[in-house]
Amino acid sequence: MRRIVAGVDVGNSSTEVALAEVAGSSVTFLGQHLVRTTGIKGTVENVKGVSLALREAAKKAGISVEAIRLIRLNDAVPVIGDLAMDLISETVITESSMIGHNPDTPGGAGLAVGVTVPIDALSEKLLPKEPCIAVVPKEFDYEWVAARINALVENGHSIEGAIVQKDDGVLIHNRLRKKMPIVDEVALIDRVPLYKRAAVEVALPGYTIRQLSNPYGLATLFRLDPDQTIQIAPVAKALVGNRSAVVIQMPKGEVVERKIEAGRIMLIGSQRRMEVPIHDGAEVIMEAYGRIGTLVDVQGETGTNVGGMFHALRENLAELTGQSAAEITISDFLAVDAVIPRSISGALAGEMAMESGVALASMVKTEKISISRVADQLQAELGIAVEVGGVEAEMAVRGALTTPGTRPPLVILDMGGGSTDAAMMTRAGEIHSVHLAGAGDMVTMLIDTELGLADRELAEKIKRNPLGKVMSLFHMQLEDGTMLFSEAPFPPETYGRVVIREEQGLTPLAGPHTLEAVREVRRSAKRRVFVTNALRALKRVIPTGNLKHLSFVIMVGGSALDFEIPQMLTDELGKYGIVAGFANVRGTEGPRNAVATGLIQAIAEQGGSRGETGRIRDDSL
Amino acid sequence: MRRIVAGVDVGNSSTEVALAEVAGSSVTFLGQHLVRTTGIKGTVENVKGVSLALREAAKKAGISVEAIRLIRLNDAVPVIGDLAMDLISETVITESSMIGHNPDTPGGAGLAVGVTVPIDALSEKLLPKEPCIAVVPKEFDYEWVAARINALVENGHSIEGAIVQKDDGVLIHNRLRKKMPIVDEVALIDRVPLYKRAAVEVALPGYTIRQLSNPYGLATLFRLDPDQTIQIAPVAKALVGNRSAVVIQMPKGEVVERKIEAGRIMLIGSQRRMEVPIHDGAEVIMEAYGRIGTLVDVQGETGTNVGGMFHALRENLAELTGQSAAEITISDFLAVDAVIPRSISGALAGEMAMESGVALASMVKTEKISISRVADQLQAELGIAVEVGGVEAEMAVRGALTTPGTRPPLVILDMGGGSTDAAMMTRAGEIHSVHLAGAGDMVTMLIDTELGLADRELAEKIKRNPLGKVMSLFHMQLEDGTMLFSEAPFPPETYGRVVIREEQGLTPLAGPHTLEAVREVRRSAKRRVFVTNALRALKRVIPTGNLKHLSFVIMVGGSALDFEIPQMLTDELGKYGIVAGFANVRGTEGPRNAVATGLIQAIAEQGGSRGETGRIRDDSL
Amino acid sequence: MAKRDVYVMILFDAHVEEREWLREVCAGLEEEGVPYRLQPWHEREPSAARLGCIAAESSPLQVGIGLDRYGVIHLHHEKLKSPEPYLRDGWQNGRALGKNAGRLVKGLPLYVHAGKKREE
Amino acid sequence: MAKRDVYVMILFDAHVEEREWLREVCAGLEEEGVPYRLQPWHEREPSAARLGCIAAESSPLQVGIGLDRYGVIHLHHEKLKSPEPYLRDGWQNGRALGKNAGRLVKGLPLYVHAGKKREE
Ligand SMILES: Nc1ncnc2c1ncn2[C@@H]1O[C@H](COP(=O)(O)OP(=O)(O)O)[C@@H](O)[C@H]1O
Ligand SMILES: Nc1ncnc2c1ncn2[C@@H]1O[C@H](COP(=O)(O)OP(=O)(O)O)[C@@H](O)[C@H]1O
Ligand SMILES: [Mg+2]
Ligand SMILES: [Mg+2]
Repeated sequence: MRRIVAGVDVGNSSTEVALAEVAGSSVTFLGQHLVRTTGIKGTVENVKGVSLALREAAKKAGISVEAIRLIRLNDAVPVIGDLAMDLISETVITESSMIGHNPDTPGGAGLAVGVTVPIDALSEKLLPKEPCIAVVPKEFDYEWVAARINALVENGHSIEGAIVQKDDGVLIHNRLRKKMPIVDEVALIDRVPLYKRAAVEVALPGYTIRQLSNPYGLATLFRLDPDQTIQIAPVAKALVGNRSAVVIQMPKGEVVERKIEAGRIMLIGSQRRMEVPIHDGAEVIMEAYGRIGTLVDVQGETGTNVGGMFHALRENLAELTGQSAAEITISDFLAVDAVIPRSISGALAGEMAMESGVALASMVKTEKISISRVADQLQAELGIAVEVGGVEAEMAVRGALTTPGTRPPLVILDMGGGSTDAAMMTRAGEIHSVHLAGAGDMVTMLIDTELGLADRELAEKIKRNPLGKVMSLFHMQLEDGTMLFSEAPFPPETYGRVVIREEQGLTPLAGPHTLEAVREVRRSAKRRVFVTNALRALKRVIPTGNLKHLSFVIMVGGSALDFEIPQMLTDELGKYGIVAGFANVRGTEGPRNAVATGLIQAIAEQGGSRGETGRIRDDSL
Repeated sequence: MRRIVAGVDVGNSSTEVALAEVAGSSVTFLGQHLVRTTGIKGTVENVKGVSLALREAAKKAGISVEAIRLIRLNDAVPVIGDLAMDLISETVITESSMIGHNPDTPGGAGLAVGVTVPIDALSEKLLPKEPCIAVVPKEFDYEWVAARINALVENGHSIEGAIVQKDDGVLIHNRLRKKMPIVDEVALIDRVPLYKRAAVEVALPGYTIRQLSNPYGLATLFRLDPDQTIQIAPVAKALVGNRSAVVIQMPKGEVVERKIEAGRIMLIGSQRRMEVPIHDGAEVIMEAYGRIGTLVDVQGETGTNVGGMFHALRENLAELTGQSAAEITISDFLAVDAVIPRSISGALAGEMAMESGVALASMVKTEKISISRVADQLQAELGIAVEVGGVEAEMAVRGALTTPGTRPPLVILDMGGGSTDAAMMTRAGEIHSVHLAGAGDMVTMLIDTELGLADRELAEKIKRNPLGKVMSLFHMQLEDGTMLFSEAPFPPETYGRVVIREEQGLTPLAGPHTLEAVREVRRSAKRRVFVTNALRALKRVIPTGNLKHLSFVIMVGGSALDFEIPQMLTDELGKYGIVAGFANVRGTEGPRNAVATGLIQAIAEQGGSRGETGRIRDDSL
Repeated sequence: MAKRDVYVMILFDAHVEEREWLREVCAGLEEEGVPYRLQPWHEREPSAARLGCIAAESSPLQVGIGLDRYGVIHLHHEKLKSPEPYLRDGWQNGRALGKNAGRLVKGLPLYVHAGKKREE
Repeated sequence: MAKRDVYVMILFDAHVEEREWLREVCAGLEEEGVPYRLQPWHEREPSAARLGCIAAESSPLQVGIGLDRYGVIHLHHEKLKSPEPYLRDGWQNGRALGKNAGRLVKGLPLYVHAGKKREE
């Protein structure tokens, strides 16, 4: 009996279809297609996407949808994940004691010390005996400012430097007869304390300041005693790495790196409970996780940041699954350290600090997703027999096994958006699977946060594409340092910028990051999520827990399409002697279509020998 | 009584002088100077440098050398250090199974599979049924090659790609009617195995290859069974990150990352002995060091690499100190992980691998350096009274204490070339000091090795200066991303290159490294040596061993002049609440002249109150 | 080439009386540290486009600015080989346009929000 | 600008008969993926310096190459504003010089060992 059948895999992000002609146990694949999943997985809205995918696959195969005799839908795993991220440190400047920023065009270079005096107050006072630093709000024109300073200096005033609100540093400097360092673009100049001793330092291009970032430099300039030096030292520390800076000597001026009360996380395991302060960072948390046996639940200390995080997580998941928040128990989580750029509160020129934080991906078990409703609706709409069957992990393994060069025992890693799923097939055909929190969407979140984008779509683009930097109207530097030569000029909004190189064109990035910095954030986010999760998954799914007892790891799923994630794992798992690479389903499909392909093979096997399809044990459920 | 006196500090690298007028216990500093030490420290050749430095200092002070009444020479600490570095891994290709390199201008893009056939052998054979990859040695001109391939393709040959010795990839590709990937600049083309199945992949600019770096990609292309896939997997792993590659299917072709038999290191301590395999890396070694009590000696397993390393070290030090190698015992060492670029043996196109290695700095106690001979000679030559006195650590602390904003208890870190010395002065004026192996010269060695320069002078320049990249005839990009605009064109040898920005001009770097990569090597070398050693030194020298019990750390010595090392420590030690910065000796001299200044103060104190100068305990001796 | 030979050319309709318009463009270039040369053009009502193109061609840095009598400013680059400017703006944003001219020379990102984009 | 308008200009003494000399220079540029235009110069015995300067000035990419009848090749850039070439070499190293012309356009490091340095 020859008949045309379809395998349909509805995932959280993608719906995939495979079409084949099955005759006994022999299978001829005819076509496949992928669309974005319509609606939330397991709801009848999915039908729209499935119909579309079937139509497109049929078109490619050169058949009509009506020719399909049987559709098999996968029995999706009832786990669902969510993400959260929070700061654990915060930098605060008290009493406007410093300005440390990198305007593109400061004026002059060098070091100056004096008392801050508004530019227009200078002549109204008597000839000051003390050296001054002129404070210049935006109302004053550079010509006027320069003329004023020149006249004052002529009259014996000793003006040593300037703090300027507008981007006028070079303009003023060029018109001065006496050269001095000028820090410009100080947005909140009206908050600069007046009639206080201040030091201004501007380094030459490509250098950083040396005196104001040295506590003893400040002690020398301000003639501080040891106690005052101790008090001002955090200001020096905060200025390390700047090209220009102003330090104002204030009785209580300080830079404080405040630890936010981030609280403790309680891990409830089958063997024991452990409490870890979030401050200890992701590594310590994950290490504790490794020592509590199987995870039963996680809780955050109430009234603290982490308490709030887990509360929000439970609320989100409750809403999504329709359970009550109290019923939700967390079946897995992944904590990852993150570096989060934030504006320093109390800063005068928009200075940023790199704060530390923790990103969390969590996963809960839900009621079984009622895929049968989707099946019924589909059958009604298309008039084709629809059956639900085949555990996802088993189907994925079957599909992945069509990759050349593979055989059991093997592990597949299904790297999707919300979860990293792993399934091990032993030599005897037994399958163990696990579902871990943290996958492609967490990578996107890390990129979004660490680059300070606040734009998930843009972060997703950065994740998926290589970068370039437009160097001139017609040249772009690529990540590997090679130059690309364009015939048409690059548009002005990309000029001089780091850009995302998509097929359809270039997307420029705002922000101060260099190409190397963006690349490093992108790659480290991928490493932190997928290398960590691959190792976690393998250790759990291999019966002995020892990676050296494994030969083959096959990557499938959307994130296996990434242009660098699979190579990272090939490299990393290669160290354990594991052959790891992305799948090439049926020798042609790459890492896509594994489950849909597996579903069709299951049909063929049942239609043929009706043989055993392997016993299933899903460790995470 | 008013008299002019000189303090003279002869170091391994620098000789420093201070001149002052002393009247009772009051001191007026007149001048100072620094020269390179002439000859090895403690030998009479030093006299030349001392005389020069005195003359120059006198000139600056506006006095004649004869006006000096007394010279005091420091009593140098009798420790001496040496450096060594060795590989612990090595990558070897057996049987010419792959080419993985990044020629600037490969031809075409995409993936091809076929049998390797010499370009001139192609027509002599019958029409091959199998697809071929043309192998083109340098004798063949690109016009001829292209014409030949075009003719063969016309006649039904299926030529799918090419491997070319000369830099002709684009030239050939532009003349082909059928487009195909071409890997060029394959230097050792005569070692490419012929009549074997091979795959050629070239990625688009800015991308890396995907199929040949995936084990299952290779399995698909070569129709490999699982066992063959396991065998070829290291080839895929070795190709991760390349823009173009060739893989040739050889029965025994493999890439092996061989561990070199690096042996064990034996740490003999006052409390216990420990053996650590070098393979475990620097962190494990240094951790073991922390658990053996005071170090008595270190030995390397004989017959192994590390044994050889320590043997060579002892020989060097024996020669330098005139002791026998057997007498030499190592009083401190610092192990640091290093990444060492090496040509892969068996490679066909000069491919490099990043091997791992360990760098070691060691230090031995020697006989007391006979500084008195130097003193006698100096006295004879100049006719001025010369006395030796003042333990180096004490003098350095006295000098450093002239930095504004400091008071005991404090620690000075003397960061020189061969050693990092620390001295703690307690509130009671007691001084403890230690001498640790590893300082500026080790940083230079790491830079030299990790960038594959084999040029210590160049590495020293990289250490001391910021970088730039010449972007066009008139523009240079600096480390912070800003652009510098030049009036004269940059010379051709710097065009498009990473350059060292010295005051006297630009030094271009050869090699493939990006500006970011060179910068990262430089900064990480500084961190690995000086952050590590600062923490080691502080823990040893603070009576409680607890960093939180300390307020002030003052950096002196040549490496405290570095444009970023002091800031790294300001930042790092700031985390423990320590005020750390480079000294400003006498409020003017920066981190230089501490010992010379301290010597003069000691004279004044003796001449004045003849008070106690503090009891000395040197922990390391 | 000597310092005097490196500049951005600014051509303006000789009828322009508002010196303030030119001053702001020049200030933008000066703040960026890029030299410029100012030159009036006496032709009958030249367009900003024409002035920008000529300026770019005669500018050793290949970047030219044209300012017409209505205060329209075109920023042009010799390599563009078309009358379309790379950036276009009104005199109100002269400072930003001058800065952008300097940044174009130096290869730095432009302030695009301030100016108007080149239509393509 | 359209593709045909982006090129490195190569001017050669029309008396040069060794096509091989030109072929290698062109091959160097082509391998680097940079278009060029070849043009003979009919003046009486022009120097490589003169040809290089004129080539650079008439080259939309500002990079020009001059080849005299003795096989001396000058690589010039319009911005240099002096008769001194940026690089100079003999026909034996034509390929390297052509590659360097391409690399100068692309902002890539030059093969300096192959060519001779510009005296300053
Ligand atoms: N070309 C690609 N490069 C990198 N990531 C990709 C690519 N295509 C999809 N992804 C990522 O894959 C994830 C979705 O994987 P998928 O397998 O479709 O999920 P699911 O199994 O939940 O439907 C998302 O995080 C998405 O960003
Ligand atoms: N300007 C500088 N920047 C960075 N390092 C420097 C500088 N000047 C000297 N050094 C380094 O200081 C070390 C020598 O320090 P020094 O205090 O002179 O040694 P010693 O005390 O042994 O005489 C060398 O490693 C040298 O590279
Ligand atoms: Mg400015
Ligand atoms: Mg090439």
